[in-house]
Amino acid sequence: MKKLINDPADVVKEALQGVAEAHADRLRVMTDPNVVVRADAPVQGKVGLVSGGGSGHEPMHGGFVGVGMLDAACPGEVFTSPTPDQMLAATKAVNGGAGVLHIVKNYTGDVLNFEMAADLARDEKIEVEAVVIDDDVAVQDSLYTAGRRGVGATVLAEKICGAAAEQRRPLGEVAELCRKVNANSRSMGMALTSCTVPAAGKPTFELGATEIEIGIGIHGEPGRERRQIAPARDIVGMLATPIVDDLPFQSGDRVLAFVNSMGGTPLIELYIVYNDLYRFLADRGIEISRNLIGPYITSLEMQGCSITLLKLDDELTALWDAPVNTPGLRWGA
Amino acid sequence: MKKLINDPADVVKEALQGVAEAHADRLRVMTDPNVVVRADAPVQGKVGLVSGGGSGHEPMHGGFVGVGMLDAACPGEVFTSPTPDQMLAATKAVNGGAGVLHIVKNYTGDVLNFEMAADLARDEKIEVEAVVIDDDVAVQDSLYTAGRRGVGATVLAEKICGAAAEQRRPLGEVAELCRKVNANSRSMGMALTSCTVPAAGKPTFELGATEIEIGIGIHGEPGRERRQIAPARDIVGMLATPIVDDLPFQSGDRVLAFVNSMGGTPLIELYIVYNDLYRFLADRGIEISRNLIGPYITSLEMQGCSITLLKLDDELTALWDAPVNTPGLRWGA
Amino acid sequence: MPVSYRQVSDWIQAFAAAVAENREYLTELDSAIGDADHGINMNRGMQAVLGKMDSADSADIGALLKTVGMTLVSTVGGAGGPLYGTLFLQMGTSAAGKSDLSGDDWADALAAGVAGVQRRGKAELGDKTMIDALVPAVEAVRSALAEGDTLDEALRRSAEAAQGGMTATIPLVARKGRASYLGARSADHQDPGATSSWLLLRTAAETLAAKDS
Amino acid sequence: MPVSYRQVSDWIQAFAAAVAENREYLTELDSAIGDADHGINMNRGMQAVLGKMDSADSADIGALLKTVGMTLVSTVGGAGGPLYGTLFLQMGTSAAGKSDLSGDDWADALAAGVAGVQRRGKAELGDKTMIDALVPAVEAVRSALAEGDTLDEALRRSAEAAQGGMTATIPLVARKGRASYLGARSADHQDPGATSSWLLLRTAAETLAAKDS
Ligand SMILES: Nc1ncnc2c1ncn2[C@@H]1O[C@H](COP(=O)(O)OP(=O)(O)O)[C@@H](O)[C@H]1O
Ligand SMILES: Nc1ncnc2c1ncn2[C@@H]1O[C@H](COP(=O)(O)OP(=O)(O)O)[C@@H](O)[C@H]1O
Ligand SMILES: [Mg+2]
Ligand SMILES: [Mg+2]
Ligand SMILES: [Mg+2]
Ligand SMILES: [Mg+2]
Repeated sequence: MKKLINDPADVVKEALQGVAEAHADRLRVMTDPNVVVRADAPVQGKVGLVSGGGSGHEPMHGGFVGVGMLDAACPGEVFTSPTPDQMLAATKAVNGGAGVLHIVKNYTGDVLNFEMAADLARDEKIEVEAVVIDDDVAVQDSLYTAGRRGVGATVLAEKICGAAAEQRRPLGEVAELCRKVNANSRSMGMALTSCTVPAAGKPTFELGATEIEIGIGIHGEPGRERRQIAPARDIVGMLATPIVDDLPFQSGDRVLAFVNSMGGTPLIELYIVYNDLYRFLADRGIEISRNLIGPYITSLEMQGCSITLLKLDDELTALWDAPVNTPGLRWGA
Repeated sequence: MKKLINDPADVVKEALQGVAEAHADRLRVMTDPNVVVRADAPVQGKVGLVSGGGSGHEPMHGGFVGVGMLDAACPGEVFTSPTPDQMLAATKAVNGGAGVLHIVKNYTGDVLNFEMAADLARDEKIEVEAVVIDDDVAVQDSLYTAGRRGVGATVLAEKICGAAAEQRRPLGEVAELCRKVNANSRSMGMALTSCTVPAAGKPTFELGATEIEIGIGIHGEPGRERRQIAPARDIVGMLATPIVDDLPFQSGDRVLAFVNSMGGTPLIELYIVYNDLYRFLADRGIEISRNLIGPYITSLEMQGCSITLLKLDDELTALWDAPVNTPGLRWGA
Repeated sequence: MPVSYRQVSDWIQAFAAAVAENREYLTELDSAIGDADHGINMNRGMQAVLGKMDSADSADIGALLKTVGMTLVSTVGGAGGPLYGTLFLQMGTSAAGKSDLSGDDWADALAAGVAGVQRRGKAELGDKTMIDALVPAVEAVRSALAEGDTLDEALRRSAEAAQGGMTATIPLVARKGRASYLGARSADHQDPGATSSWLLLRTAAETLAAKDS
Repeated sequence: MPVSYRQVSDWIQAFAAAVAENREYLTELDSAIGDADHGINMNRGMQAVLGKMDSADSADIGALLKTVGMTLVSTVGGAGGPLYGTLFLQMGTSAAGKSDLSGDDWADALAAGVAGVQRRGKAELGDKTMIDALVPAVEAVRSALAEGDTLDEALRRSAEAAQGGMTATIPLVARKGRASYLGARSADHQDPGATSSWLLLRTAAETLAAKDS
């Protein structure tokens, strides 16, 4: 394992120290339990937005804490959901009297820990709502399983709900908006290479020199199927077809197209993917009216990409365009 | 070679199409010759900033075109400097009557092509100044060689000079400022892995499972020495010591610390490197008053990082803080 | 002979040792159908538990088990944290105030813990989770005691049942947890959580058995 | 017998073919001490040149060589582009208006081209660049003609000198170009540009030789 780290056991701790030193102007980093929180939290009268999940997906979630997005993020160990005490501490730290929204990616660990945290917060008379994000079409949904995974839509929901919270919308409305973003988003990812959890020391899975994994999860969970490497335009087809068919996205729809790097894939390849996605959607009469291109929800150094489409209306578009000032996402401020 | 591309020969062309489709609001992409130019160019009365270089370093340079930074960028083939006709077309497109500054990284190819372009532009009565960036301390400087390479300081010079040009400072001043940024910047990089030029199809160099390359160039040029993998804090020492000794940076100095990913190294590792750099500098009484952390000057999918330090004064700090609105770097707008 | 406070604390330490010993193995299993962290997570949690042991009230088995549960909840994370945390918390509630446990006390505590895991995780038998090891373990200890077995015998049968449940997860297609994302591809792999649960019951049989047997 | 327009255009096509054939080899050499693109760049440029050939004025050798130079400048990039571009542009100026070249015309044109490369790149003999192949080639053709050799003979000796200069770059430590960043580590590698320059002179000897010899 070749990584720019010291002791594998200290990866999260030292990365958080780096975040604290780099962004003291905007963020505060609390330790045991670990929480990244807005420097000016709690903002009185504003709904507090809390998310969290395993580390290794940077900039998500800690890099999305700031004005116009999250109030706090709970970083777990690498690929391991954080614990209820972190979520409780975060919830208390951002509660400005208007209640707190938990944005939870649909993984058993995240859901169970956030449930425990919400119970504890309610015991302390803090109003908490939780919305579970489950946009990954790679996983067949079913009542009898853990259901779909939460992936790219999480970033979009955090940005859009953050803007709504800045407008002082009430908790119920912000939660409803979060469900709306989730309901109108679909994602799918793929991997060219595996990734190595520092504490594990070896790749989570093995891919042959010409193999790719379609439908990969953001924790290196194997995906739908293993295939041979193909041209970018074919891979875009493999990802975008199930996405478009699932919602479905239809001719005349305006969408936000989010082309995400899994961490190890450089921008030049993402723009090629974006170009192929642009044509794929144009052929179907779907117009990209907003886009996000880069490494925003990653899996350590994994090479690959994911595509997320969000069906936009005027409300979502305006909230997306609203100012945001975080280390990971910034405009208008 | 596993990459998200179509025909290797079309990598630059298709990536530029993606850029054009994604950023039509801010950029215009001209073809044969390829130039990425500000949508509102030429800006009358403003010095035009033109840079360029081989592709494969994204977001540099095309991603830095926009208000507050570059007016145009000339993307060459992957790792190959662009050609004089591109630079001439860019120079004409951004000439708002106040002259044009060429920001050139010190590579023989870049220097020779920009020289030819400047000659051609002057033939057309356009006032052109060129500043060559050479901040890489990995290469021993000497009058008898091609000298030091231009690396991370290029990004800082483009941002700072872009801000000065927006203030309508004259060409001579902006060029002088560019030399000042270069004179006060030092950089060094390292690689954990090689990278593969699409047209070549195989890694530019080979690194063993436990080897790293110290002093790597951004085109995969071998560096100072090959070493065994070491903890991040030791690697920071290997990069930061020659940087600090060279200028030298001294106790009491305020610096901008730029921790850059070579493309394949994820953010979580960069923050660990930043944390170690922060301590390294604190031990020497050097204060980081600004920072930039992320993949800004990359080498395709290469894993590794580079460190750039720029000694700041109030003028440079104010220009760094000034609004910038490009796909790759954005704040205050 | 009843189970003493000392034996329960020996059990926790033996479980911690077994998890440490099988850290790579559990992570290995999790990398096949999960995200390669179960051994790492459980080990981090049980090491933290060892640090808390002495600080726990030195007579109340319930208090001890609750400390274990709270510590796991706040240090393990993932699915394993709340689930194992709930298991110990519920066992602690069942054993609250007791300084030793009869066979039935043990069976009641284990049953309460497993019921808690099912409430929290909503997994059924056959979903390819730790439940597949835990539920048979509860049934085995109960029927053994009902059939008049000694506690030692009952603990042995309980551990065997857990092991059987663990191996039975191999052919199963997961319906809960991360493995469920794989659908049919989750078959032919042993569930990591069921494996750590077997370690839990195996160490119980090793440590809770009457010292004089 | 003088060199005809037709032969010069045969030479350009033969050079393009040799570059295409050695594309991987030149890139290989460049990956050892450069950035693995010399073969790719030169081939892209020479393929573009082939596309422009017919469009060139069909009698003026100078015009033909200038077209080649302009095309290389605008399609090759890197160091190779301006350097080979300058070489052909200066040769074109020297041969301007000529529809055939005597031995001395050829020597003058080549000398002018190489002088242009030196002005542009500031490399000296021994810096481990294409200059190490080109300068000996100029000297060889001049002295051969001075010694009364036929043009065919002079071209052969010129190509041999280029080859000697090329192999002589192997032990050298680079002082110019990307390879100079390596310092001592640039030794024991043959310079890619000197290698492409040898191809240039070798194909000249093959194509410019009198047809009836
Ligand atoms: N809903 C559930 N009910 C019971 N056990 C579960 C459930 N979901 C997952 N598990 C257990 O958790 C184990 C995985 O634990 P761990 O790897 O620590 O968590 P994560 O999957 O979050 O990484 C699985 O092997 C399974 O036995
Ligand atoms: N200053 C110079 N003068 C003459 N030739 C040079 C000079 N610098 C580099 N070269 C030649 O250029 C060759 C490299 O060309 P190429 O790989 O196409 O350009 P780049 O180095 O920009 O990738 C070197 O092998 C060397 O022969
Ligand atoms: Mg996990
Ligand atoms: Mg090059
Ligand atoms: Mg796991
Ligand atoms: Mg080269």
